Amino acid sequence: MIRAQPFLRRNALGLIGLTILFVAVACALAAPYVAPYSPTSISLVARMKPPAWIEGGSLSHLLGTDNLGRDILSRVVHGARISLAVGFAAVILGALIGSTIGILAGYFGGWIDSGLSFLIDVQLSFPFTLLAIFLLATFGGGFWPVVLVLALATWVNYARVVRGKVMSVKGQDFVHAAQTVGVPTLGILRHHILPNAVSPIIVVASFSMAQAILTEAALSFLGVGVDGSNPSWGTMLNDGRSYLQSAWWLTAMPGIAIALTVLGGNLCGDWLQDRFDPRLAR
Amino acid sequence: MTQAVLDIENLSVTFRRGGVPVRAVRDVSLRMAPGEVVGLVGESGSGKSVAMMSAMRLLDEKRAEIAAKRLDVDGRPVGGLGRRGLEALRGPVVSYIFQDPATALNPLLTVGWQIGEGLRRHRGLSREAARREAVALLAKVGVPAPERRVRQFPHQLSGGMRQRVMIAMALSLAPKLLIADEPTTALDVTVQAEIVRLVQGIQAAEGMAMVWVTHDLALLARLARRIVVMYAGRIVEDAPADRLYAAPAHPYTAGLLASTSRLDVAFADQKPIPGSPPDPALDPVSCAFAPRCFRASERCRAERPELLAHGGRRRVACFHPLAEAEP
Amino acid sequence: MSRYLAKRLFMAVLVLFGVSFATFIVGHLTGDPVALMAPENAPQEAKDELRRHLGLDQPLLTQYARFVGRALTGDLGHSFVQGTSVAGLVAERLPATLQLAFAGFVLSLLIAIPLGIIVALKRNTVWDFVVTALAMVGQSAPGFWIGLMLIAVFAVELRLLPVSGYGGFAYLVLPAITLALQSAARLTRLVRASMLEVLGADYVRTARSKGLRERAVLVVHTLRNAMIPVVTMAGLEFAELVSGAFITETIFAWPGVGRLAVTAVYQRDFPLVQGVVLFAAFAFVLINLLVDLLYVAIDPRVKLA
Amino acid sequence: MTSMRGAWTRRLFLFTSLTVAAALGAPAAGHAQGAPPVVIASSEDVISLDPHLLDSNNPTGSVIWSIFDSLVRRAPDGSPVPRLATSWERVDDVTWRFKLRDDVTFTNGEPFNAEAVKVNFARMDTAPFNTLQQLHDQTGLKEVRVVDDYTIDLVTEAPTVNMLYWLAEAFIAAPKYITDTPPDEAAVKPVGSGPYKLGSWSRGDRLTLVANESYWGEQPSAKEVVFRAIPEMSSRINELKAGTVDVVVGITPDVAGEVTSDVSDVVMNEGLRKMHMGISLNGEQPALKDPKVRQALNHAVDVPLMIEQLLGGSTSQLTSIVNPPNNNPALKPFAYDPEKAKALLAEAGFADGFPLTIQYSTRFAGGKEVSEVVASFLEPLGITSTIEAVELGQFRKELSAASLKGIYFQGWAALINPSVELVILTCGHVDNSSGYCNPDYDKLVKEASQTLDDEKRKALEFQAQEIVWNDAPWLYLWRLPNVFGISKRVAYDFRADNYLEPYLITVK
Repeated sequence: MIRAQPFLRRNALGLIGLTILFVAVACALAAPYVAPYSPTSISLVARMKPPAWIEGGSLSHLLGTDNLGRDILSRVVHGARISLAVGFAAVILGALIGSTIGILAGYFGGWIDSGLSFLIDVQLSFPFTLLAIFLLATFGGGFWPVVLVLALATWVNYARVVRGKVMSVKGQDFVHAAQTVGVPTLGILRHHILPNAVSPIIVVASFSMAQAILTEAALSFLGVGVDGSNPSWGTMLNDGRSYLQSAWWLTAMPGIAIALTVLGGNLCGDWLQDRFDPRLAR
Repeated sequence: MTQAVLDIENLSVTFRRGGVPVRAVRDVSLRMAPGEVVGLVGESGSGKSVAMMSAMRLLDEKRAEIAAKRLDVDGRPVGGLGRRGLEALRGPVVSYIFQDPATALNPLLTVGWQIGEGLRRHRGLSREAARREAVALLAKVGVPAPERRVRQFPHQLSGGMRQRVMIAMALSLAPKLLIADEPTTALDVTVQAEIVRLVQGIQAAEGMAMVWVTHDLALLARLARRIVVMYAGRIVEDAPADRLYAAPAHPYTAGLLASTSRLDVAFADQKPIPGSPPDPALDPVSCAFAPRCFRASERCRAERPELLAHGGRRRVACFHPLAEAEP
Repeated sequence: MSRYLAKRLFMAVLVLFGVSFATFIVGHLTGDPVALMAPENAPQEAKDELRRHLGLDQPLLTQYARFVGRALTGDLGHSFVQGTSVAGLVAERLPATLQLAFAGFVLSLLIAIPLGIIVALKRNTVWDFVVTALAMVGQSAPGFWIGLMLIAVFAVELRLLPVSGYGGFAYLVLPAITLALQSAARLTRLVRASMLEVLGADYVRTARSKGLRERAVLVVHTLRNAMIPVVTMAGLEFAELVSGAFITETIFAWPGVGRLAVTAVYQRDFPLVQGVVLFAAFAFVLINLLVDLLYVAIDPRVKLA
Repeated sequence: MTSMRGAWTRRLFLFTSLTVAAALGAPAAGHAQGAPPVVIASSEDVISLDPHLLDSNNPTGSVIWSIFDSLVRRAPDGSPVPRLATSWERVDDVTWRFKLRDDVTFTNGEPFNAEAVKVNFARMDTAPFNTLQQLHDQTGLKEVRVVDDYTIDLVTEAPTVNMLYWLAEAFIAAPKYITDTPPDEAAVKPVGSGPYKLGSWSRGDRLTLVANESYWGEQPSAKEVVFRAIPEMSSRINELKAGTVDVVVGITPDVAGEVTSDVSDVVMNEGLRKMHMGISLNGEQPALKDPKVRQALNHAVDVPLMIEQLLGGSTSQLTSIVNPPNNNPALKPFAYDPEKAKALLAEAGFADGFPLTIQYSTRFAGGKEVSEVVASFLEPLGITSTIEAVELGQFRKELSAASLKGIYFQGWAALINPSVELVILTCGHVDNSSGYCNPDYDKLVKEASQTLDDEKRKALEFQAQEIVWNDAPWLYLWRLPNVFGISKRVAYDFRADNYLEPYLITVK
């Protein structure tokens, strides 16, 4: 009847979140045009220059330079590519796996449901961080391994939500109707069940996106993150951690980028959750 | 004249949502004598529940703005009551039966506890005494094996059972005014009749005043002596039941009667009112019913009719009433 | 009631089996522990002998069967690297981990529950906005960043607290706060949301309609109901704290199970990794069982489930 | 073990009874009366106190070195110093004779004698100890002969110059105790004859050593020494600055500046590990087979600038693959000369450069930075690099198989022993990860290792050094610098090999 929060403010927060994400994505896509320098161009004689507004800084490096004299602004902008790509790829993969399992479990029920639910239980009982370190330390880090591990960690969230949604939709008349007129199972799944499960998937996805970026940073901290020629924000944070006290900007800049993007994801998640289904469990 | 048990003058309730005010109740005036039974009818969203809840100040006042020239219950100006005053009013003076007993009862507490709570608060009964009283009340509302039931939780009871618990709760302090807010809509048809009979019997026995809020005119036929019809937040007709049924004065009332399932009218003859109620966010200066009214004139679309006496005990807000005023 | 419990227990055991099998397979299909244990220039024969000594030359399933058989008697095998019993190593670290997890958990509840309730009651005020925003930001900031910052401020600049290590109460403060802040951020938001939902519930209005005192409405009719989702989440949080405090333990040189696990993973110390994962899964399952029991205590509807 | 278990169950009980106060009020680590203990912070835990499972110099090695004695001590410059052995001589080409101290007892009262040495050496040659103990493999030791109670002969298969070197890490435990005690228990309750004995050990947190009053040598200045494991480097430095730690091991050179404070100083020394970018001759880039290309790589990188900027000038360039003082002084580092590098590449037929993979592992700090900087130096030559982090286990596997892709960051042989340092680059050697193979070099190295005459051997070694230097199987970088933090209240002369000898620490 009457919403818990004023309409405008709820949307305002969502819009702020969307704006943040939009800016991040734009940075990522336009990185070569936005960044003033190459993110990998090294200048050993220009190391550890502070941001422009600190004494000793200069306008040529707005956010300062890192331990190898690379421009931090350029690295943060390019870092958006890797970090967001990790986030998106993990979300898509996790959503694919999780939704498929959720739909199968929810729609067919019976032993399939029991089996898949058991799988969900096992996965949930696994200490995730340990699993991630374990897998990455054994197989080595890198973009795809990290994405895979993140997807492995998040599919459960999709599976649970989707399974619940499918079970409730399954009982509704239009599904029965479709079944009685002989629509094949795949058709029912695609045209009747899946569309109804989309909104919870999107909500979980925006939270997972935020979580993925944060987890990537944590994995980098433990030395098993994405590590390549181009930096992710997590890698930058990790690289700069020895200089926390002497050159705080090495960690502060990617840290702020992470916090903002995660904030954006969480705000969007909250907002979508409110819009789609206020009771949807996190 | 005896003191009215409920005396409302020019009550308006406005909800604020994201800057757009929504006026759910507009300029409602209603006066009830002790022991009087009033049926309050209207479509959902017509403001009938909101009006009744504001009499008990049960609305969330962070969102609802209540304005009234007079809002008295049993002679007490409700609008000026502090927290203490309100607590003293709710229960012993006026109590409320909510529509859906499935959600209106706390799932984590035994029904005995929930019935006894008011008694302990207002009569200072001990836990044990309150429990005994709860057993008696359950017996009174026709719950079998009340000794066992008091220890049960709401989810262990059927829908009808739960509504009886709600009723027992509302009656526990013998209020002067009982507001029953569609207490049967959430129930099976067969159970509905039982509940109606139960409430009717208790009202007759105890003699308290009662407002029965419903969208079902037919139901009120054997319950209420006086019927008040609301549309788009306003009272459009207020008349003794027999005269209203016999000859509705407001076209909306007529429409309601025509659309009501009555056993004596063939299904084919039941006519729904065309169109739908106006957006409550709008605040027309015209008659709100005009767009759906078959008698609407230019005047109806330009000016709003006031609720005026239409004969002795009748009030109507219409420029073109169907029934002639009676003396 | 007993059937419900029996079913839960059975599931728990099954889950532990699943976890142990998965760990075992993943662990053994990858990498050669001997390559990491032996020094850079150890001779091949010595490496082969070590492999035999550790039983790594046996077929996988044999190794697994032997592992499960021993595990049932509480013997989780021997650490390749440290040469001592895994159960002993885990047990040795357990007090530190529990101490930290428990302190972090209690602190987090002490922050989250009152704050969440107050904010819910004062919703849409400046307080609400500030606290919700802080919780959002707290949830968005990487944990190790918070930890390192706390050290820089309270230990190095102000010298109020020790930088790291394990000892008395003073040593516990910073790591516990680091853990608590993040978990508190999540829980505060949950408590607020849950409170708001319950405050808007019909039965709260019913309680008010009975003329109950506002405090009674809050305590009897709101808090308990609002705590139901919080209990689930808090259980998960606690389990996460017990099994997942790797980063905090690393930063604060806290001799807990988390650090043991990380080291074991890097050293490819299979028996130790297995032991820790099993322990963590066990803790998780146990805490969830406790949460289920707690449910039965606070929610009468659960008994039917 | 049982007593320990009792302790934790009791503590666990405190928790389950939900007494917060009790849980939070766990007792602080106790201090002995008198001077506070000397606290040494390292990144890693002490792994095991079994003297024959020693696998790293610090902290495990430092602790074992303090609790146990070996026959010979290795001085910081690599030369042998008497310890449990008072003197030694070569009886013939394959027999070494040692005279032993007759005044030593182990802390459990067992006497030290020739039999004790025999028992311990025998134990080292069995699994699982023989993967970590290299005495037998490296020296060809085949027989331990007890001559009398305090004289012992060590017989090897072939003449060896390495006996004294490896004896320094062959520690002697109380023979009866080590034989009769299950390995589990021996690993946590060591019984030796060194300057310290174990006080207490809480794994993952701290290990306390207390002075051994019955030690045969001089009593140490630090009566109580605590080894703490603090994995995070910034935490170790912070502890030092806060005055709660006295010695910090494992600081990367680029943050050395942060170590100095009003209570602490930084100490840097050039370590022994020779850091380089190994050049994989059999990897995916065939250009690397050409010595001219490898020389070009060496000319292309400005190593002095890297040392200056990245390492704070804390170390110096490699001048040979053999550590001083045994290096060939005639060899000079490749000069930074991009033009010459280009010319060399053109000569080799790669004027336009080639793609190259640069790999590093987490084994050595700074691998990533070094790889990135090297890549940026190679870029002007048209060499386009892809940088890859390789997981440590995988990295080691590929090192042994000499199957890395292009060039890789690695450090070898933190020791002072030309024979061992040279053998690494012989054909097919397990550590020859670049796959370098030059028969002339192999011949010289082999000849040198069997030459007992010091001067002649030195000449052969110099020749070998020169060959391999110019063949450039490595992109030569620097000797891994060691950076230590030390509090102003203690004094200690740090060793280049990272072993700490707490009994040499002076408390001011």
